[in-house]
Amino acid sequence: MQWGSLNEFLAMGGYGAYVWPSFGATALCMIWEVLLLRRRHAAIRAALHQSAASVEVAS
Amino acid sequence: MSESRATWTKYSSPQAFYPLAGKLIPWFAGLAMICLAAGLYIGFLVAPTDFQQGDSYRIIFVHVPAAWMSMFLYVVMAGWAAVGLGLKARPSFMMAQAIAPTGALFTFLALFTGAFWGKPTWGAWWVWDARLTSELILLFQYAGVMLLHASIDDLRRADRASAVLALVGVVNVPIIYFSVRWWNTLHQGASVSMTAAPKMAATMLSAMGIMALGFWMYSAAVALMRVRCIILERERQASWAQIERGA
Amino acid sequence: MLEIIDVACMRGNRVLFSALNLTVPPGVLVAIVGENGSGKSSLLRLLSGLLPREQGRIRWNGTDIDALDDDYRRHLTYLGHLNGIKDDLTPIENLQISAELFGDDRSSASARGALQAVGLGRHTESLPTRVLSQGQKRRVALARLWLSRRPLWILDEPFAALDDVGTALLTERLSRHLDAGGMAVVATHQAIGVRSESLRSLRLSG
Amino acid sequence: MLEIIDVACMRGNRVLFSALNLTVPPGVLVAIVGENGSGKSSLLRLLSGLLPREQGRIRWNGTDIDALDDDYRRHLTYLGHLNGIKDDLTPIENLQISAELFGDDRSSASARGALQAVGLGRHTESLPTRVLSQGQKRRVALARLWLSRRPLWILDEPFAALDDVGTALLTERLSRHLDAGGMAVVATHQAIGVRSESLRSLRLSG
Amino acid sequence: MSQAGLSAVVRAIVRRDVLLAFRRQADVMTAVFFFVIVASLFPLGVSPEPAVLRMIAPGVLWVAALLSCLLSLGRVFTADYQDGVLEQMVLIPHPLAVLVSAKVFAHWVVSGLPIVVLSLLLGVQFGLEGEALGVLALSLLLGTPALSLIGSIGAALTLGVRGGGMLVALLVLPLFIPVLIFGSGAVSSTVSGIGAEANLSLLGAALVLALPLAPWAAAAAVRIAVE
Amino acid sequence: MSQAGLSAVVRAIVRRDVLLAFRRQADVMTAVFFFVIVASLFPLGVSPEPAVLRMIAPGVLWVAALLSCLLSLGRVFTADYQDGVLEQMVLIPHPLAVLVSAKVFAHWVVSGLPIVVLSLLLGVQFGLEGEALGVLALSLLLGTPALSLIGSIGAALTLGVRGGGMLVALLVLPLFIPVLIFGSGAVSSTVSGIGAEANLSLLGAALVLALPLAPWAAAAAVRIAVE
Ligand code: HEM
Ligand SMILES: Nc1ncnc2c1ncn2[C@@H]1O[C@H](COP(=O)(O)OP(=O)(O)OP(=O)(O)O)[C@@H](O)[C@H]1O
Ligand SMILES: Nc1ncnc2c1ncn2[C@@H]1O[C@H](COP(=O)(O)OP(=O)(O)OP(=O)(O)O)[C@@H](O)[C@H]1O
Ligand SMILES: [Mg+2]
Ligand SMILES: [Mg+2]
Repeated sequence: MQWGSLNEFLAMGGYGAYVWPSFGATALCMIWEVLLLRRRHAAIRAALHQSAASVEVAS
Repeated sequence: MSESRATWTKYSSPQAFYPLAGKLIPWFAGLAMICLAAGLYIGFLVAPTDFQQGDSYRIIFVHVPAAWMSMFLYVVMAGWAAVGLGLKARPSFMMAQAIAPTGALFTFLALFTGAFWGKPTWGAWWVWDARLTSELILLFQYAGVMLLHASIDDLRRADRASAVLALVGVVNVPIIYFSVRWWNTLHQGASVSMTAAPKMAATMLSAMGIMALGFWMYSAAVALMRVRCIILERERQASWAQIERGA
Repeated sequence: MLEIIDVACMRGNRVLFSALNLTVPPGVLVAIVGENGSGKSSLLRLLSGLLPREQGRIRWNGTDIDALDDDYRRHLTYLGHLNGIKDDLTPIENLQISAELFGDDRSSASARGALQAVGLGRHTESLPTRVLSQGQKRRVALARLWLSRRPLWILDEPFAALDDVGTALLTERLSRHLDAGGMAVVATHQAIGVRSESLRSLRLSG
Repeated sequence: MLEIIDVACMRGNRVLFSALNLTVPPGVLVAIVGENGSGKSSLLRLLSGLLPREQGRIRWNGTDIDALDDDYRRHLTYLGHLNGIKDDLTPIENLQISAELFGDDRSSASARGALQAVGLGRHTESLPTRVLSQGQKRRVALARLWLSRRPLWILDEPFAALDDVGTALLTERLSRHLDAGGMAVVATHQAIGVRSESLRSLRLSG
Repeated sequence: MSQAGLSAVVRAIVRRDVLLAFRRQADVMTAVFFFVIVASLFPLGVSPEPAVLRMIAPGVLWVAALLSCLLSLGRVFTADYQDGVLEQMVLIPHPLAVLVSAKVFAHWVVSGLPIVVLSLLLGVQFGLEGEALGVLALSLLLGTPALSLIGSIGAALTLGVRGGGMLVALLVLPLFIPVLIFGSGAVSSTVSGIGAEANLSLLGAALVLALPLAPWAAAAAVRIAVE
Repeated sequence: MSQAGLSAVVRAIVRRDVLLAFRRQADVMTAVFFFVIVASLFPLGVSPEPAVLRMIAPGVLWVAALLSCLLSLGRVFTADYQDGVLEQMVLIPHPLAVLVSAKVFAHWVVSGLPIVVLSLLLGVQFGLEGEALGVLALSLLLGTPALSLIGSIGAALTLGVRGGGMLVALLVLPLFIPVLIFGSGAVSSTVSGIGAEANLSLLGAALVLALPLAPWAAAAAVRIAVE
């Protein structure tokens, strides 16, 4: 383990301003994509529910 | 022969593909999380500081896997497109459509992390180097495929048109790469060259490999999630999709 | 002979028609009628091979049209909603070039003859088609039929924009085509005045 | 009241008609008939002020339409060969926006009502107009008439591409318009089924 | 008879055109991508060296913006002309020049504004920094509306004159040249430390001049086109 | 049934398209004028200094040629698509790829060839001389047909698509880039005395590759468009 303290870890040898945005952007994008997809899936399912319900009412 | 044909048609119909994809997703997602956790652990806590670049080199652990995925996913997308055109199989087109956004995302990430690496190492956010330029063009190609698909109302037409484009583009990717590289070396000396990156220690390499594997699993999981959405959206009125509403 | 077997057509999640069966023997004109949006144009595009079909078979003289490909197209004259003529060319140029492309009689005399037959006088002959009226443009497109020797005609609302004279001329041409053993599939909203023995009608119910 | 006095129309060196006189009193529909190319469309464009006129006068309630300018246009609904709708918008959006532009009733309820009146069902309402059939597109354009309160309608072949149901619907709307004291000038190739007292006809002889 | 106020009509036109643009989202993206791609062609065609790029950057970015504006504008009237919406617009009982301005404004919002924003990013890729970057964006903010306005004349003229269309549009390009010179001049004078005020105020003047005149000319051209 | 030989049909298509181009003469002029104007914008936007101009000349002239080709190409299929001529072409009983090639060839004759000729003039204006000028024209002679071929794919893919015009640019420009690099590379390496053979032969290879593949892809796209 090469990091003396959390601060040292966050500083990344003076390159923190470059390293963390890179990892942060990557993490954000990936999480965002997953969340978006789950929302999309849920929305379609809800829509299917509704249309199914209306079909049942109609018939 | 007839046997294998039967299985093929079984999985080439959306209603068979949908639950299959659903079963696969947790596996890929779990593997992705394990790999990413391990990769980050090795990358940040085990791998030593580079004596030339200092700790900025750690960007490599996202940059390179993202760059690899960006190119790999394009090829996979084009492959599905080819299968779709050849066999007229709808799920293949859906897979191609599902992969494109993830590919574009990784392309963007490669560019972004590359820029954040370039600033400390080269002193510039951007240079018109062969790799960078071809990566930028790859982003345009992804955008083209996605925008073309989005611009056509008729799904069947949209599928086939963007499949043709993806195929033409896959021919172009290596051509671009070599042409830009060649152009670059003609004009200027090797003032910037990524091959001059330091020889990497085994730990660095393994961290990078594990991260890449994690990205790979992530892409598979996300593509399958997206393809499930696409299937449901498209087959909205099909009776099996109605049944699926409870699942 | 054109056979349509169990054909279905789906556009944008909606089934326009399905299990459609139809046979067009020589000498017969099938009028496709139906409400707006019932799928007449789509059916004609299926028949001409422009719209790929997902279900059912279409056979020309016993062979599937997908297998025949160019050999099927060689027997076909299709005229859609769009006139398929170039606005910047004169009627006669338009006609001659399309004759050349489809391998019909391309002499300028017969092109001129066809234009006259369709009721376009000398003074329109040398104008760019762009300045012609709606109905005159349609006539230029229809003039192709006077040159065509092909057995199967697929026409989408050919009478639209035509006046009474134009309608009569076209009806007469259709009759001659049928008499010569030709076949025709015509989408239309109005009655077609050919001999009733050679007229059949298919209603799409949308 | 629309008065057309001694109007002539020349297109490309050819006089289409001259010394044309016509009066359209309230409650009257004038059907403009004539062969293809006789100048029907040109006359309508003259009347609507789209085509500048070189000779003669056109008066609206006694004043020259050139002098009235916007005040004339405020009384006018013109529908040409072209539908004047945006392919990328849905029928309902198209209708609402054009109502807004022309100061007609723009509530979404009345737009929906107009579409229903013109026979476009719910399932077409939310599709882009681009995918509709020829006749359905025409109906979207015609739906404007169900919102229009303007007294003068100028319609160029409104029945083209319509099926029988559509024709009946439009005829009924025209009759109501005339009954309410409206005027209409309609170029057409087919008979218009409004009450014969309110129907006049003008033949352009080409 | 019923009548809509002028402002309601203007709002409706702007709303429709923006709605249309968002309906075909791809369209908005495309104008922007076009700008980016054309700008990226130059490093590829000319030279990737940072010094050279910094020197040609103002000119290249301005030319790319100009072309992108020209091309996207060409479509605005054409589509309306072909589907008959334009002739309906002429019949709206309000001054046509105002209606044309509304269309041009909508066009600028959809395809000019994104370019202004994006120029900041591309400026960085070409090695511009600090003040020069700001002046680039500011010059485009003043310049692109002027381009849209002037371009609308050409776009309208191309409708009417059959065949000869494009030729007339080419007559409009010379009118773009002052805007281009002031715009890229502003940026390059900042780069070389002279200060951009003179060029920027000329650019502003061009915009103020175009604002009333261009819609008037474009409206006349539209009237000819629909006859 | 009666049938026309393939060569007669190809000739007829080429003849019609060239005839059409001459019918609207302005159209031919446009591609050419556009080339000239874009090329002339740069001295205005960038810098009028001869040394700078000579350096950027290969890139600028090639980019101008590329854009000009792109723009004129976008129109080729569109007109045919809208007036129904394209669906008739699909029904011609001959291989569609060959018919598409005929159209592309006609397009090149009308708008590529004039650019090749004109580049000699513009090259002189940018201070190119002797061999460089010859290489410029030669590179365009090899490159513009390749551009037309590749561009036809994009043009066909965007038929009937919302907001087609600019989308073409997005789809096609990435595919144009190798041609641009080899083309401008040939000229600039001549200017700097390295010799252009390598670049020229790559350009030739690109043309040879595009010749069979592009019409095939474009034909597939046309079929999709008319369905
Ligand atoms: C915006 C900027 C950048 C972009 C778009 C970019 C793009 C790429 C791409 C596409 C690859 C994969 C290439 C391959 O596997 O053959 C890659 C790999 C790599 N990049 Fe970058 N890069 C950027 C900046 C940087 C910088 C600044 C550095 C370090 C100084 C760097 C170092 C590397 C290394 C070491 C690899 C792995 C090399 C290999 O596997 O052969 N990159 N980059
Ligand atoms: N991409 C699509 N998405 C949804 N619906 C579509 C699509 N393409 C076509 N349609 C629908 O399919 C039908 C096509 O009708 P078609 O043009 O074949 O009708 P038609 O019988 O020729 O009508 P008309 O008499 O009006 O010409 C229309 O109802 C249209 O709304
Ligand atoms: N620029 C022009 N040059 C020459 N002739 C022209 C020009 N513009 C129009 N015409 C002629 O004027 C007539 C215009 O007809 P118009 O469109 O008014 O006819 P119409 O009665 O509406 O016919 P249709 O029933 O076919 O719609 C046509 O004969 C056309 O050839
Ligand atoms: Mg139809
Ligand atoms: Mg008419």
